[in-house]
Amino acid sequence: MDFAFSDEQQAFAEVVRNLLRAECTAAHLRRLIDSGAARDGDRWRQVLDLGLTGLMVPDAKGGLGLDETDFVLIAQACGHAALPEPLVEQTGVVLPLLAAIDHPRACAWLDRTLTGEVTVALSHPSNPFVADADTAAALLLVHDGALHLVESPVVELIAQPGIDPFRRLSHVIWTPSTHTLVADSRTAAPLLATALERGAIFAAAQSIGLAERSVELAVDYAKERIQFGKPIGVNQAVKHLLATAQVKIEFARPVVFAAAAERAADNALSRARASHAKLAAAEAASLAARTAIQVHGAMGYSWEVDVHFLLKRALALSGVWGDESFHRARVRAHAISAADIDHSFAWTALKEVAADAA
Amino acid sequence: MDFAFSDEQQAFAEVVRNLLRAECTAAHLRRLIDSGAARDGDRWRQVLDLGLTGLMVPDAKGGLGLDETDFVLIAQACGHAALPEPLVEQTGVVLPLLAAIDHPRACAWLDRTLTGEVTVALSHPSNPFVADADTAAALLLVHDGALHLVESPVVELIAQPGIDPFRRLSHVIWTPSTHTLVADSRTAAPLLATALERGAIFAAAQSIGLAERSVELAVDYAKERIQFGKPIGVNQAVKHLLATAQVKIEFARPVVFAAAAERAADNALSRARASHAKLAAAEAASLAARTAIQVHGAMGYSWEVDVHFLLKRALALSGVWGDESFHRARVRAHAISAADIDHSFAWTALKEVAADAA
Amino acid sequence: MNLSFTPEQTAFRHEVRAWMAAHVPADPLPSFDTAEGFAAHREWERTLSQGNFGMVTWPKAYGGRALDLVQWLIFEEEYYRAGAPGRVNQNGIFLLGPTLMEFGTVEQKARFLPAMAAGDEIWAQAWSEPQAGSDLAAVAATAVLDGDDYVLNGHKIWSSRAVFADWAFVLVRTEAGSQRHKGLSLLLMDLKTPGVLVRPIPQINGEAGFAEIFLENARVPAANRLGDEGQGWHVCMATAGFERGLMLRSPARYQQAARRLAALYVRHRDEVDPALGRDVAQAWMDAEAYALSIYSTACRLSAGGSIGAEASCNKIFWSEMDIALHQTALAVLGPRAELLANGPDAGDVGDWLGGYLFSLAGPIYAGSNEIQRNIVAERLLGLPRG
Amino acid sequence: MNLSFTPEQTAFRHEVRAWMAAHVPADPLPSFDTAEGFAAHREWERTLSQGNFGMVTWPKAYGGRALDLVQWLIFEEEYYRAGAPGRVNQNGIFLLGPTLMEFGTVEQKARFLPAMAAGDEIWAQAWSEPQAGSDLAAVAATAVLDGDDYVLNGHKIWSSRAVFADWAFVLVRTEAGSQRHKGLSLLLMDLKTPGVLVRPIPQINGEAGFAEIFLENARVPAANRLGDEGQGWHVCMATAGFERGLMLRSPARYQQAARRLAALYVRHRDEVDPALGRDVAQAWMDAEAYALSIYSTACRLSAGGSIGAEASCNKIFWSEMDIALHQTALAVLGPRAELLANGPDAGDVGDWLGGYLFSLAGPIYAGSNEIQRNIVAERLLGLPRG
Repeated sequence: MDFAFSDEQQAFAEVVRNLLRAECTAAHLRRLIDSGAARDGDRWRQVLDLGLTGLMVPDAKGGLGLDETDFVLIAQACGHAALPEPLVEQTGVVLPLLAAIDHPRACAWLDRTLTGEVTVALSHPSNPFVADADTAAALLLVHDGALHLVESPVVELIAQPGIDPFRRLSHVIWTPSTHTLVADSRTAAPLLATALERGAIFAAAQSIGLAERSVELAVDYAKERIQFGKPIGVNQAVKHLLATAQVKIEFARPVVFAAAAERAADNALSRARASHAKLAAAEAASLAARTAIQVHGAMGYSWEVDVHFLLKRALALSGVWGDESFHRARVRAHAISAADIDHSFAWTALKEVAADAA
Repeated sequence: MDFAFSDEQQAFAEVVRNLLRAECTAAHLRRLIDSGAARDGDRWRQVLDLGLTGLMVPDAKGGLGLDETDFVLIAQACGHAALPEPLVEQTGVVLPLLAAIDHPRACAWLDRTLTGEVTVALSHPSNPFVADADTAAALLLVHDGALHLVESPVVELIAQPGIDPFRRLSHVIWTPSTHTLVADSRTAAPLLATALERGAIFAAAQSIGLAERSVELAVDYAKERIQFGKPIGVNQAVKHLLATAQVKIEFARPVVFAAAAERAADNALSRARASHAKLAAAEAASLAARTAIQVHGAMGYSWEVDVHFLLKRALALSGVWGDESFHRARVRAHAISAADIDHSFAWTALKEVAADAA
Repeated sequence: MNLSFTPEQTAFRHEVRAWMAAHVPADPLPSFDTAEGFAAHREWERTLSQGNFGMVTWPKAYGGRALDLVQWLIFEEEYYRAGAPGRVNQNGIFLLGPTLMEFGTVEQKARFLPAMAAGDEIWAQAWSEPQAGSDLAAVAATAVLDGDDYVLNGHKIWSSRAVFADWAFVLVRTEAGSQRHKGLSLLLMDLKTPGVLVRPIPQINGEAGFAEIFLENARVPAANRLGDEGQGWHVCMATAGFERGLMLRSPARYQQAARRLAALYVRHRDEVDPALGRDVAQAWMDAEAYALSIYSTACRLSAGGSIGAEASCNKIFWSEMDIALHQTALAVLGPRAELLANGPDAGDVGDWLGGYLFSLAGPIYAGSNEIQRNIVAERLLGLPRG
Repeated sequence: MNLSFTPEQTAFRHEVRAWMAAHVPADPLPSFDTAEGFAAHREWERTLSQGNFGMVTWPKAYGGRALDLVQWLIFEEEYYRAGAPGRVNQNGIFLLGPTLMEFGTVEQKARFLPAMAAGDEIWAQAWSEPQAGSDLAAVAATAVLDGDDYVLNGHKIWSSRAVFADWAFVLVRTEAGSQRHKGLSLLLMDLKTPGVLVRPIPQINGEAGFAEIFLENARVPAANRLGDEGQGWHVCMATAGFERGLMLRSPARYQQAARRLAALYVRHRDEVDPALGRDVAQAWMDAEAYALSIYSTACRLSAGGSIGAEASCNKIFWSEMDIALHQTALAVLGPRAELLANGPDAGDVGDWLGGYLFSLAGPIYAGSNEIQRNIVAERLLGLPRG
């Protein structure tokens, strides 16, 4: 039982944080919006240069062979910065999925994504639209449960404007064929299931980052903004709003970390945990962003203050990789399906140890 | 459209309030507990002397011929005082029910209850136990949907200790017979349905009174209690807790009054309204009592402070005459059953006017 | 107590319903925080006025019908039921109008009220300043009397709709060196006055719903002062009372929203968490509770009563209800909640998202809910000011 | 990060489980706020101690096993899983014990800790006074040195379990005329000392869970002062840190309660609002979140880290979770929720009602949640004190 990140894991995350602190400020975000571009090419190049894309790809396939616990702090950092580029989905979901598909075309595209030369977008059954399809060189698409790998020139994209200015969503029109097939439905099912768990856990990690940033912005403002001759942060009402948001964060964060650590177990508890992580982190991000807006007053409702970037990303992430209804149903089923037997954290662990020993 | 009580209605309620302010203080409640008696005979005699028992009994049967709007403020006053004696159920539910039963034995017992000589307890299918059966001279009991009127000496009562020291609950063991029958199931059904609506509305009215009293006690304490050199009521945290409770009350009270006014319409809206009143008032009473305990600090958790009487009555009332699940189901059914048609307050009223005109 | 409507009230309802059916634009107008939308909404105000529906509670002399508050609520119910456009002139007709009737001179009323009811002059409120938000008494903008004019200098901000509006009611310090609530006055200012610079501030949705107003030696006739000199705070507090009172947030708005939410839920019931049914029912209850409370207050006011700190309860309640209701809608929409209403595959998502964003402003504007809770605690419950 | 248990940890769990299965009383003990129940709970403490389970994290010299915090959590999980009795000596073993280890002299530790772990001496906390609740620094009880003794005078209140306890740790003012946090000391006082009068205060449930303590020239040896003279505030704050830390509210308590709630819901699922399933799932999530957070903190502390204002987050979280969880249970029980557990027709109502009442004390004791939110805002987030 060790609930701590290794020095290496922390150092990795710190490198990403430092890069994003320098290259993904609110000023950068505003410039990107004004430019109309999907990505900040300079920043994306620097992110790729960190060599993180293959973090969760096995050594044998050219990656670092690490797992969810090695990436969860990085995903949190990306949420904190509201990073527009698709590092989290590429590294945390798409590349490990590509690596798990035993097909020459998947291998070839994996190699190209590992170098950062291109990105591949994933159309997952959980998500009605595809994120970042317009900048991807190829798409992983699902038809009748089977996975197809299709190059971008042969699909038609219908843009779906959403609330987050940095999430570019598309509806994809395409034609499956035997040439595009890379995994039949039986093979694809567990891969897609794992992708969902990872998508949910890393969306949750990003949401924690968003929540933390929201509270930071609000605290900074509450210390500076003077009303009635004092900083507004001296008011108990302001203090208690922010303390309540912070408590939400404190009891969502360890759930997200645990979900990352337990993902590989791939059992009923690990899935309930991922759902719990997604729900708790989404709630923390939503509450923290709303609280930050409230603390900023009219400023908070303006485009000039940065909180709205966080609010909008939080809104977008709360519905992808399983919405509230989906995740609540999974948790409820787990919580009540065996109410009379041991099924909580420590007790389940014990059962598994016992089962292993048997 | 007139949402005001008449001068007469207000005067009636004020008479009750004045009596209870004098005769139903916390000191009286404590004395009653110490005595172990079910009722304060002196107080009950004074309450009966007000001549209110027959308020909702038709003129022709010896009552005042008034309706729910004439009694709702009185029920609220009884809640405010946490009155132990069963005025609300007798006047608001049992006597009108007795008066509606067309049977000579019911008439005879109605006459005796109208004088205040005796009380009659009601075992309603909504309530698993009978309140105040141990002091009643007779009981209205239900068997296979039919109403029976049974004299106390021939029933066996098994006391069911509950949280409210002033609610004496019993499980009743008895034998129905043709002699005890006063209304067959077809006749009884609408009478019992009406009793449920009235029980729910007047429980809601009492809950409003309990909630108001809780806030009053907390405000008084917050003005007097000094910590850190100031009354604790200067703290925004205390202010906002109490303001939040008060808002709950303000938006439950008019619902209860409307439920009383609409009861006679006996339609889908009036039933949804009664359920809404019960839910909103129970929530207000629970929140206000909890807030009052919190504001009192450790004092609030002691028997010495009066808030616990209010908390316990609120707890008891929240489950009788339809619990939370029952009332939420009724409201939900109404809210969604015809989501595309007009079914809110004013619009429904319009439809009925239109229907009357047609 | 009688909650049914009189035949006269019902007849009026039918009249409004019929007129709305004939006049409400079939398609929603563009947002009034855009130039095109503002013009379209101004046109709608004129249409309303031509139907004699500009502001039905006002005296006939000012373009109204002298109806009572219950009739006003009936009007609003039919207005929302018909899906009629938002009132671009709400700051004028709901806030400044009643204030003018209470404090204005005969000349001021005649000059401003009919044009307001007719939609010919759209008003913005110019009270807040960068350093005077919740703490409105910190207002620093000055107005110095010079002949028959005040000369205004200062910086106003968070002025809704000022980008396209015609006039503004401005809170300024008319007594040099005065402190806090003293020495303030309220002036009625043509936004085309030389020395007035209006700069749009994009809102969270990117639209220019706010503006800041720079005043550089802008001249406003002294005759346009509303109320006595130095009485500006008193006049403003009366306006704030109207704002929190019965006008700005009609119950019908929430009853209509709760009904739309129920319809949305029914369409998606099989796909979503059954517990959302409880939230949908709660939205219905909240909207009904708000309606009943407002009817109750309207009856009390009609009978000569007054509204005090209870208005702060209203503000807290509707703003929190509005957020909860929209959150429930977004939960029902699930993964489609992030779509903008005008997208190709938006389907029935509607503008719940936009409504949600707007709802987040509710606990802030018209006096933050923190301030409102202070008011409830101190003025309604009598807790000490500290 | 590795959330599985080591073979040693699992072996320890099995040892605790087996011991508990053999020793936990079959029927619940009477409430320890009654004389009979107190005696039964003291006996249980002795049984625990005989099994060498009195306080497993303590050094062996004081009756412990020198186990780490993760093992402590495992112990607690098995303790709650077995339905073992509440710890009547919690103020001693969880609060005073760690404080003694940090501030006590060698003699004090040897004198008090083994007797505490053995259940031979049950401790009460005597800090609050009628005018010093949230504002603990307003303590007025005095202790004047006279020879080798302090002579105590004053009035303590809200002292849990003091009615039947043996000893109390008392916060007093040892420097005459000192103000606020200065001049206070913490003394260890035998409750049988002449001049000590303990008067029970009935709690909301009618039981004498509280007491007030009147001190009239009660003599306490100076050797029983814990920490330096005048350092009482500092010592108390350390104790409060332990109170809010990992000891007082084990996650296992809530995991066990959430599981019982789920079982209750499953039994009544067909009769109740389906939305209650969401609340039941939320209770499971909250209990798990609390457990994960505490495990995370335990690992951090074991690795040499410290716990600061996060402990206030814990206090807020468990106290609010506890109320919500019990409210859900009462909603499931519906009309039977008002029944006391021992009634003839109580069926499976259990003691959810008693648990609910007790949960209402959660946001009050060990520092009210209002105070805790101030701490989170000021110390964790860095907001100004004002």
